[in-house]
Amino acid sequence: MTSSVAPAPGAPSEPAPGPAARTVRSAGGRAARLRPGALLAALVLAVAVLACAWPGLLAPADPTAADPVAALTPPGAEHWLGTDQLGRDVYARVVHGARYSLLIGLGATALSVLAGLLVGLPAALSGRIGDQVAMRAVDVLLALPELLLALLVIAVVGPGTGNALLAIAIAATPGFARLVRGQAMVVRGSEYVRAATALGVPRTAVVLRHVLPNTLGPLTVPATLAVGTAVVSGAALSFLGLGPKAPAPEWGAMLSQGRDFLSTAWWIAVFPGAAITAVVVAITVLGRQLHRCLEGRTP
Amino acid sequence: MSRFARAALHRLGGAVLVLWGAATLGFLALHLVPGDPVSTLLGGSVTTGSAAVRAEITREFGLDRPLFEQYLTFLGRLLGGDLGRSYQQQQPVSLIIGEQLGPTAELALTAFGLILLFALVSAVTTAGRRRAVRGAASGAELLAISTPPFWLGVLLLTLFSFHLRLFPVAGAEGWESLVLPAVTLAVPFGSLLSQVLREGLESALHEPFALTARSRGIGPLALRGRHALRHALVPAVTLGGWLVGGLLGGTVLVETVFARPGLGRVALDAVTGHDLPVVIGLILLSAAVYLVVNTVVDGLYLLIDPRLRGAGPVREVAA
Amino acid sequence: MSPIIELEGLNVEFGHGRRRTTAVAGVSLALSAGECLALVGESGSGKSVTARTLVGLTAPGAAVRAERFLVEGRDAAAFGEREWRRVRGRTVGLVLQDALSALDPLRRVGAEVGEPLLAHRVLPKAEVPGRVEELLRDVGVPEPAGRARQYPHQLSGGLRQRALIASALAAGPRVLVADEPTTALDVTVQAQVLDLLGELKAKGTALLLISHDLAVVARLADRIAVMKDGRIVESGPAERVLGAPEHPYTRVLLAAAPDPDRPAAEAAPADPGTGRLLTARGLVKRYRTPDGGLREAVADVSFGLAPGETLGIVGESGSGKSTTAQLVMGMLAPDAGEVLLDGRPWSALPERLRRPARSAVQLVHQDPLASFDPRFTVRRILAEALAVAGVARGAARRERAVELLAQVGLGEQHLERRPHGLSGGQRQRVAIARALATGPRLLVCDEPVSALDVSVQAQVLELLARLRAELGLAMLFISHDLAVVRQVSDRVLVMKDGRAVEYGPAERVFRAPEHPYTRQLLAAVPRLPARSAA
Amino acid sequence: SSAGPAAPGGGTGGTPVRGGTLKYAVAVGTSCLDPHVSPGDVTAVIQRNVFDSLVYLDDKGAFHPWLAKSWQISPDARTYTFQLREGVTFHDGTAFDAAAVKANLDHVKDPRTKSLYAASLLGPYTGAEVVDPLTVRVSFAEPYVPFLQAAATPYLGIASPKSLAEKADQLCAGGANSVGTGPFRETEYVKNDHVEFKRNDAYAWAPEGAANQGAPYLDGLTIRFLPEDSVRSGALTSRQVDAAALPVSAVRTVRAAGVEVTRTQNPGVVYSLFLNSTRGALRDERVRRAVQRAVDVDALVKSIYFGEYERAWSPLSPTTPASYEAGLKDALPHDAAAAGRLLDEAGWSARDGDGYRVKDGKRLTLHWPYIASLVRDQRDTLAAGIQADLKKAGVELVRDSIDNGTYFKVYASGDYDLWDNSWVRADPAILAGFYLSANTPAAGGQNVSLSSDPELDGWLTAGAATTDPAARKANYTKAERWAVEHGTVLPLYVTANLIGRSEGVRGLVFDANAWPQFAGVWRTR
Ligand SMILES: Nc1ncnc2c1ncn2[C@@H]1O[C@H](COP(=O)(O)OP(=O)(O)OP(=O)(O)O)[C@@H](O)[C@H]1O
Ligand SMILES: Nc1ncnc2c1ncn2[C@@H]1O[C@H](COP(=O)(O)OP(=O)(O)OP(=O)(O)O)[C@@H](O)[C@H]1O
Ligand SMILES: [Mg+2]
Ligand SMILES: [Mg+2]
Repeated sequence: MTSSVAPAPGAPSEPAPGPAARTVRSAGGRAARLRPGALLAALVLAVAVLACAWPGLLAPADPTAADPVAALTPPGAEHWLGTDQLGRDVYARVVHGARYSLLIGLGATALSVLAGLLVGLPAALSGRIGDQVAMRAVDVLLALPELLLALLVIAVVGPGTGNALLAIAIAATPGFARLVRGQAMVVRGSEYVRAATALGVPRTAVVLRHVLPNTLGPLTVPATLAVGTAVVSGAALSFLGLGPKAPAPEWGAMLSQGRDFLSTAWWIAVFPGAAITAVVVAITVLGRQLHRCLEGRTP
Repeated sequence: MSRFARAALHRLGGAVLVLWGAATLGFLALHLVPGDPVSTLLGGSVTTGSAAVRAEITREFGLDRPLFEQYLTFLGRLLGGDLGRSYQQQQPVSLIIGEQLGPTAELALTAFGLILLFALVSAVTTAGRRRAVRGAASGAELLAISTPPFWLGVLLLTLFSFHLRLFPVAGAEGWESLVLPAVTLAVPFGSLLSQVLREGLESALHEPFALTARSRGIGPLALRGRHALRHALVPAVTLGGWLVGGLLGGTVLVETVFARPGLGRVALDAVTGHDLPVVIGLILLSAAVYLVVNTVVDGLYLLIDPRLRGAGPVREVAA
Repeated sequence: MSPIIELEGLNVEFGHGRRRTTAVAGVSLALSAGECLALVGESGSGKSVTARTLVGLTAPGAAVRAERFLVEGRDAAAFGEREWRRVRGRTVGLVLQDALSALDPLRRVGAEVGEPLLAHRVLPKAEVPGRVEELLRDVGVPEPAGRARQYPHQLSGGLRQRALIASALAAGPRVLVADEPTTALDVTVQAQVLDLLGELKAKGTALLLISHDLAVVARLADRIAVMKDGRIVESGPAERVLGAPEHPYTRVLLAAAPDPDRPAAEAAPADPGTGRLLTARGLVKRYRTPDGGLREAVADVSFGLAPGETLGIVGESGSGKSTTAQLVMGMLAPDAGEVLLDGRPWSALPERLRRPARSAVQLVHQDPLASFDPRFTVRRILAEALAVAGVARGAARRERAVELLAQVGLGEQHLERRPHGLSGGQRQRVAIARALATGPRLLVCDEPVSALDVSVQAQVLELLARLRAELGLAMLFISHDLAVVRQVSDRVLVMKDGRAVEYGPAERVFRAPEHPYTRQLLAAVPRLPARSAA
Repeated sequence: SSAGPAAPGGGTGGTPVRGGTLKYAVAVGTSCLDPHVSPGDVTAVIQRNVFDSLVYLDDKGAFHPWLAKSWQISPDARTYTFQLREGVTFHDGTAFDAAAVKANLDHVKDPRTKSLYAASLLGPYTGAEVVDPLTVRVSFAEPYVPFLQAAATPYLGIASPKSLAEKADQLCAGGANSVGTGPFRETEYVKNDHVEFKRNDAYAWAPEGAANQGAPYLDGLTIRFLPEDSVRSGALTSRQVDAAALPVSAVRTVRAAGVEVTRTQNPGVVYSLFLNSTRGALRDERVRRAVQRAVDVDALVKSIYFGEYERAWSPLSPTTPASYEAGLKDALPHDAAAAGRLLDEAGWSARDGDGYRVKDGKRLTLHWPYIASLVRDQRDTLAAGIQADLKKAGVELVRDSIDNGTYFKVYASGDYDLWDNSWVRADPAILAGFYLSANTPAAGGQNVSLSSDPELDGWLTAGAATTDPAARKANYTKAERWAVEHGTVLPLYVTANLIGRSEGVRGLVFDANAWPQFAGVWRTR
């Protein structure tokens, strides 16, 4: 049987017939153009990254310097975002806090993707037995809610920045392992891999040249989105007092300290909260933009 | 039929494996914990108990015996359906979980209901509409997804409970005390689900069969209701399955913020206090839930998509 | 009597700014009861867009303009969504391209067919099922009651296409627009569907038949309009357009269309059929069906190939052609029988031992795009193959790559392009170049031209023939299209349900088919009147 | 009779009305509700409603008869004889008698009870003897003056022997398992949520001098666990509970909302930072004293606790009976310069890149471990403040979060520089727990500064051996001075119970531990 005569016209963005000209992904499916939202997101992230790399640049004040006299001063000229109950500058703390959140977000995701590859790829490529074993193991981890799993890891390795990162990474790994395996299976069965085999390309070369990269490709979007999730999880852990050590200005920790002052000194908790949301939104938006672009590239 | 039986058996076997794995994982995890089990047992209380007390504990929980032996006895008791006694609370784990299950189930189920409601309404009404509408909806959802649930909870609490006094601050009596926690849980997950649903709906609306359907002269609602929705449900169900786990995890935070009793709090206490028996009990519970949910999800797939029902081969009828 | 649909100067454009593309330019057509207008043209010429425009479903973001657009005398240009809804299915029925995806896979066939009845409240709900049965019976679906309760995926392509037509007819439209109604079907089924459309026309339905294949429309069309790049380059009575084409493009199309009755002008090799190069003995491949039973995709197939010889394998969908190809390629292990290469074991070897010899046997896919790593440029695609062939990195490899491209009629400028940036024909050429890279003696071509427009198809066949002559390649040529097979093959193997029903020299098989199934196939092949006359 | 428990605070005006219930919110929950086992204050506060004690210690430090009509202490303070009140019955109907007392004390001492605190309250307990049904004699291996105070605490509250025997393994579960003679019957305990009490109508044996000698005025009492500070205060201001133990952070807002807040300082050891005098840089007394001076405790306590908590000068709280050394006030004011000088003298004069002091290549770093899950009362903030102050002085303070598992190892092995603690007890004897050389953490004691000084030991043992308040005070004040002047402790603030109660809650009084007593509470209609 022959397949349809031409590639079907690219998916339009909306079914209703409208004479009003609207952006439609052209049949070829070129990359969707950058939305203003994405630009804004990029800006937010740029600032966040700057805050990680050179916090001093944005906030010269020492985020841990206590000044009891100036405690709980509301936002103003001197302390842009006010001070906390120790008189520490909230702005400085928010800026310096970016480091922890992003470190956890990126680090944990990178780690979990790597681990996911190490588990998922062999599973997909090995025989039925190996696959079964690996996937059962993954099932066991998947059976636990991510937070519970993370808590469990913390219980073993103890709190702290690195450990929180590790915990979140481990908690996110099974998901990626599944993803990798699934994708790898698709790629393995794809025509181009069969074609390479038919050419007589050695198996390892096929895996390295075709399977691995084409498995990684589709991971980029979930991975980006996972960074956002990891940031939130990191905040959650330190909210529960299991994150970076005091007096580290981690956003989640600031939240959990500031929440007792919401009615007296709202700024202590509100700004770190806003920071988390902003960063996660930014990451997510970029992730989706990336999705659109990739989807645009491969028809 | 025999095929069904085989499938069921296979599933059961898998389930047992997972449960066993989960239990072992928990056991190992908390035996890898650095430090001396007795003092974890004493719950890190300011006192450390006299030597006599420590000795007594060691003896009672058989902590002096080799790890492997402890593991075997542990497994043996599990098989006997005995989850053991909590280190910290000195009570049967089954009892603790039993009495705390109620509030959590209540919370999770209510949240789940809200999630479905919210997602369906928001997705169906906005899918494939004008960009402005869709943009507004998905923008709000994005915000909701990106806000840490505990933070959302604190805000809701301050606003609706402390200031407006519409809802009780804490506790688990009556539906009023359920509203804020449930909403807190539901908002982020609901938004996520609604985004998935909307995407599903829209991709379904681009399928050729949607075009065919419209070429028959049906209206937009019929198109969504009769055609697109079922297609959108497939990814939604997948997410839904994952979501249950997410909800359980979420209860840990929400119950803490809203000072509600429930398994979330128990879990937090148990894990931070290294209360091994309780932790394992919870692990087994959530594993069981996960397995049930997965079974249900797979069932739903079959219900939604006839192509997945292995009902006979593709009929190659010579037309 | 006045036409039901009158369309003049239709223009459809997509996108805006630099991306603005004109899909349809100044198309005019009219449809009256009981007549069949055929819209013929190659891929992308604007047929489907035109068709969809007739029911006000051009596409989102499409800028539609028409000097005159009347449906039943009313000005359709002014229609709003409501009016259009009344037209769709009631006045104009649309049968979409690709029946396989045009039915909602999650709904029962009956529900799909009955939908227009409900949408237009033609009947009270209770009577719908009955009517649906009638409709299915009318379009020739056996045991309609049972079928109505099944899901699309449980129906064969032909049945699906009929169900689709039934649903388009349900609300009794005066016009039926059929967009490539038979493209996805086997010849025999295609013939039946065309007959069905013929009956409808006879019953007085106005028919707009869209196809890329002149031969297909020849049977039904009263008038033919030939489209190219969104314009109608020639239109007129069928006999005239087919018999005495005026526009050069029409001539190209006619010339390109392979003719099942034209003997191949090939000099057959010395010792056809003897398995000097490749021997397949009693090949069997079984697959498990979803319900656990076994299904013989290939059942006891044997054949031989001499160097330089071309064996054509024809058969309808699911007859086991591709599976056979896979077996020959050593991509699948036969459940019984074996394949010998140069008289030595081939299918029996473990992959490790087979790999070194693989360069001798190469595959050309039906869907070249799928056979390329989406991330690869043409250069890397060829490089990979050349590496296998042992060509050293760097300049040497590049030279060879350019040579190969030249061989298949492509140039150096294509080296850095990505496959999905190439046209269908070019992709197939790249695929062939890759196959040639390892210096094979046998090319296995699985439906190498099925995805291509006739004109391109002709070029590719041309290319294959040339390579064969130049390089003395042997070919295993798989196709469902008898005309094509006849054009290239020395010997032919006809497959049905995994069995080889007939096997012999191409000329003999086509001139004097022995097996009834072969005869049936040959009879079903659509032919251009002009030639059959000749 | 003396003023008795009708102590100030709690608005005692007006004539009591019967009926109504009270919702009281506390911060921390407890893993075990058996006061014989659990060391938690909250356990004591909760179970005080169920379990009466032999004697009552009021907030002036005076003892009053309760379940014991009278008592005699042998001159050598080794035997205590109690004449018990007749007609007292447990909630399960069984009668209270000498046997019951013996049963309880033995239960506490029994290792299988796994008592974490009560047992230590019994000190050198050797046994109790039933002289006659209503007379019991308790004996100790050596003089043990603090026993009377110990006997007054809920930790040695008297439970029904029947329940001790039959429900041995459920006592932690509280609820109906807690059977005492107290003014309230415990009907329900939902972990992490609440404990439910109903009035014990039979109650007629309140402590002598208590405002309410009969059954409680309240029909019922609910104690709710609301760990979130904001939630707890929010619950109070939004009238969802009638009274609550408040976080300092909330006091201001709560007052603004028209809630009355009473503050009562706890007796015992104030919240202090102990300096391990046996390890690293802190072996040098100068360094310890430098730490004492470097931290601006005044400013920190003021800003973090809004003046609700009093800055402490001595390891003992001013409200600890017969002991407080008022002379220590302003003994060691904040003085960065002095601190610097001391450190220079001690040889920590050089500074490294980060501005920390170094001596032969080693940075002056102090480790202060903590268990995250036990942090409360803004103490982490306070620590951060101390950290900041020390940094100014060039001392690096590292807070290592440890978990329950490693806790004991670190604690017992003295593998820390600083350790914080506070201990509510209405008897200076508590100081022995913190400074007697024998009471090292390894031995289950609280001598975290690992001080060992014969003279000090002498004062502490003497203090426990004499019944004469003046003599006791003399001994303990010496100990306090020694502790401060040798830089073994940095007293931070005097812990206090901040209890907010909405309008209409009356008769709330506090015992010697500053813990609320609900038997006399009543509500205005
Ligand atoms: N929704 C759309 N958006 C943008 N371009 C479109 C859209 N639909 C069709 N086109 C373009 O319009 C042109 C005509 O498309 P159309 O589908 O009518 O071709 P066709 O003649 O039907 O081809 P085929 O025989 O392959 O179906 C093509 O170039 C196609 O890319
Ligand atoms: N991997 C597989 N698993 C199960 N059944 C298969 C598989 N591959 C092919 N089949 C079945 O084997 C039969 C022959 O398939 P094959 O692809 O060889 O037919 P074909 O002649 O190539 O058809 P087409 O012309 O559509 O390509 C079909 O009925 C198909 O359903
Ligand atoms: Mg088309
Ligand atoms: Mg095929």
